[in-house]
Amino acid sequence: MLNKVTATALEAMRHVKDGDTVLIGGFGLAGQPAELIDALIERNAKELTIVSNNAGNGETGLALLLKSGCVRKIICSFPRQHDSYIFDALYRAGEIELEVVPQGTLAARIQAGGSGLGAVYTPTGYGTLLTEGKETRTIDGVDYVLEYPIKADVALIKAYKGDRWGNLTYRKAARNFGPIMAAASKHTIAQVSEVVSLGEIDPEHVVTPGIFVHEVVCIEGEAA
Amino acid sequence: MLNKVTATALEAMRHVKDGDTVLIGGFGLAGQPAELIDALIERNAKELTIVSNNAGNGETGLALLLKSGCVRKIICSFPRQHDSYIFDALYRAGEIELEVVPQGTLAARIQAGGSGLGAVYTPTGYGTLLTEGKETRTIDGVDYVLEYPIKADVALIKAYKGDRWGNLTYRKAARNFGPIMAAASKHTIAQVSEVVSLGEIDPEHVVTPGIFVHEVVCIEGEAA
Amino acid sequence: MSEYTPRSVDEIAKRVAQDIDEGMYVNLGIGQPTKVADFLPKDKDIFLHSENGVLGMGPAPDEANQDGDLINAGKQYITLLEGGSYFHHGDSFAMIRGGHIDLCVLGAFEVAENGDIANWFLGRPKDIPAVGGAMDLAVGAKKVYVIMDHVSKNGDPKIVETLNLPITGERCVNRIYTDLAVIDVTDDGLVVRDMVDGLSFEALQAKTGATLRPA
Amino acid sequence: MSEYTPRSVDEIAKRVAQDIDEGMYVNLGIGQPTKVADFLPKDKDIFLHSENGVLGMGPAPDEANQDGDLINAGKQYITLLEGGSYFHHGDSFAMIRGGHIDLCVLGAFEVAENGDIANWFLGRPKDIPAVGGAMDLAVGAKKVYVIMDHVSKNGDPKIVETLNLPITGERCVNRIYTDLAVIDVTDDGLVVRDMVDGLSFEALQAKTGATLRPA
Repeated sequence: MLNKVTATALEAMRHVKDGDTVLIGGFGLAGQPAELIDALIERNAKELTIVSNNAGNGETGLALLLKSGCVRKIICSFPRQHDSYIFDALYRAGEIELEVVPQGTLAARIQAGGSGLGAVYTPTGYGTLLTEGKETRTIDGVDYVLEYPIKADVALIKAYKGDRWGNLTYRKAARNFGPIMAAASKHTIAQVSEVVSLGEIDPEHVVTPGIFVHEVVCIEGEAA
Repeated sequence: MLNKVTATALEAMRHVKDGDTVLIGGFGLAGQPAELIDALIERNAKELTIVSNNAGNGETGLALLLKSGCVRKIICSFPRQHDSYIFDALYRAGEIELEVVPQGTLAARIQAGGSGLGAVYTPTGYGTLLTEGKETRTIDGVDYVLEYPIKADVALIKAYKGDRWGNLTYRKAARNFGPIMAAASKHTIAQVSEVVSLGEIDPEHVVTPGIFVHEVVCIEGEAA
Repeated sequence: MSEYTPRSVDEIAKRVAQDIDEGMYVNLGIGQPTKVADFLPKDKDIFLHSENGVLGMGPAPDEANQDGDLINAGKQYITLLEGGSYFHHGDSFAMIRGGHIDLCVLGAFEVAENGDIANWFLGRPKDIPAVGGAMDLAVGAKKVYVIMDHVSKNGDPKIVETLNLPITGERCVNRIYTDLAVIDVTDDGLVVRDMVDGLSFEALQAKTGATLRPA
Repeated sequence: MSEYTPRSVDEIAKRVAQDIDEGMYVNLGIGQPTKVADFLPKDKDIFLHSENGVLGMGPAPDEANQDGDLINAGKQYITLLEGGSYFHHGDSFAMIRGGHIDLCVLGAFEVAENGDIANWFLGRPKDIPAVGGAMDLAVGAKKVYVIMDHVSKNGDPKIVETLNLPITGERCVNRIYTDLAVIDVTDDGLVVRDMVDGLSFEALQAKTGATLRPA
């Protein structure tokens, strides 16, 4: 009997190594796997590259991870927020490397990583600072930029319900990057509000099939 | 009040023109929009390019469409089946053009069409007859073929439940190409077994959001 | 010089809302464009899309119904209409990049006469770059409308011959709504569709960094 | 020459099933590979994937429970296990092409000593080309096992130095299960893992179009 449910968030971090690329779900705080990030901080692996839409808020979650000194580089679409002062300070001090990627290109690169494409031509960002030096091509009269996949060692995502085979559902707009990050990572860890019996999630309603998920951690008292 | 529900399948075909590219959902008979295809035959537009996984079975649906003489070319992954004799005869008589595309490349090209990518590098088919003459590239030690998007004028798909905003669910493995074809077409027509009230499909369970669907046709007595 | 009153933020939003038809799929950018939602006709089905995976956004909830999992791209609490749906970021940007969004309304720092838009980065030494979905929306939406002040706080024109600031997207703006006028970007240049009462064409031209044409 | 009995279709399928571990995501090709499902241990969770958007396939239904919407890639009626799921073709081939399928078992016309496989098209003048998911599975699955007869009906070797038939995928086969032997494709060439009782290595080599090595 296969059981992907792992008892604690910290235990789930045992595979994270120095230098890993880690995808972290969430858009702002919605869908940010806060408890998994706390465990990643405790794991204390160094020189991580983090891929996430934002660069953390206030003094929680992703912001705390940056503060912990474990992160060498962050790839994101929108690092600057009203309460992203931890990132802002690290960036201005030259203590963290930043790669800004248009949000849809970030999604497309993650999807390419998960689906085995070698590269994709996207129209987004053509002619802008963010694609300087990148290969371009005009196809049917439209200008495109060649963008390469993002693949990761580990993904940390927040889902809603999960089962022992790793099937996941999400809650409202907290779905955001979860499903595509799960597919682009060698080892995907999902925190869920509830572990349900096999079959309790209708097969028509599974959003992330278990094939993309390696560990499920139940975070108590976190339900909506 | 916007209502995408169209009374009859034939009425939904009013936009189909000679020379159109038409995506038709289904894998074998599962998910094949038989009643919409019947209406397309009645519409009698000529010189169509059809994109579908197969090339029809027996004397129904897609096979009948081919027999009607409306189709100039078919793009598919698996034309030859035990009961695809209509296609087989047309092909051997040189009366239909065939483009065979690996099934995953067919999906990837349709997805590229729906998501605005200019082209994608896929490893599938590299070094084979099916990619002869296509541009290739080695990326990180893997050989890829450059494949271009498939975009269509019309898509005909079979869903399960639909509402007046065009939101759709599917039934089991009849989902197959429906969601990705809906997104790759200027005008998507979905046949459904049931039209439900707005909000009756849980927003978490919508598989194809209405933005990708232009007309919904209810086929009576077709429920599972 | 004649007397005129610039349009207020609400008046501009209302003016944009008048140009949105039933059945359109619309993405309203962060900030001033978000206000357009308040003026959309209640009796028409207009679909609001948010980059973070929401279609069919409804009005802001009262405090008791705020849900941290239900926010828009500006990270404000929202509601979902009956008939709305949730989806992941891949699908959300397929909608944008794939040309499925009929209209996007964006704020801007500058718009050039050829429709180039700058709205993501001022590029000053202390600035941290952050783009979000701006570049996707600029190139992906079928139509891009811009809301901005006609001139900067210093009085400099924000409608210009060529951009001074880092570009977001090339030749993508179709119409500009300012506190003074509504201007179409056409193949024949900038065409003034309407102006606030009491403002002369010449006065508007004087506040504009590119050549205007009357409609 | 010693006496031996070639493995039956069922025996080959059973032999393959022995090499499939709990927790593996497996795609079984159309035809003979589909038989492997019958010999998988019932007490282990092994996940069967079908290209047409099914994960967690169960055994064939009885006639009363056949459902036209629930078929496998070979268009046979199937069932779904508790914990299974449905998804669209884009996601299904993302699983394949993206390297998420641990093992694919395919039939083949020929396999070359470098792991090249030919299994989609005989290329005779009267043949109609049809590939389905074969090329995706060949390049995408983490491991590719082949089930085939050791020699053709004419007695020609099907394991060859270089393919005679149109290729499906380059250097992708990891192991070959024939009616006579199990052979690994390694960087050091073809290595015989086991043979049917009574067959000598020399006799096996004589029926093989490429050089074999003992394990």
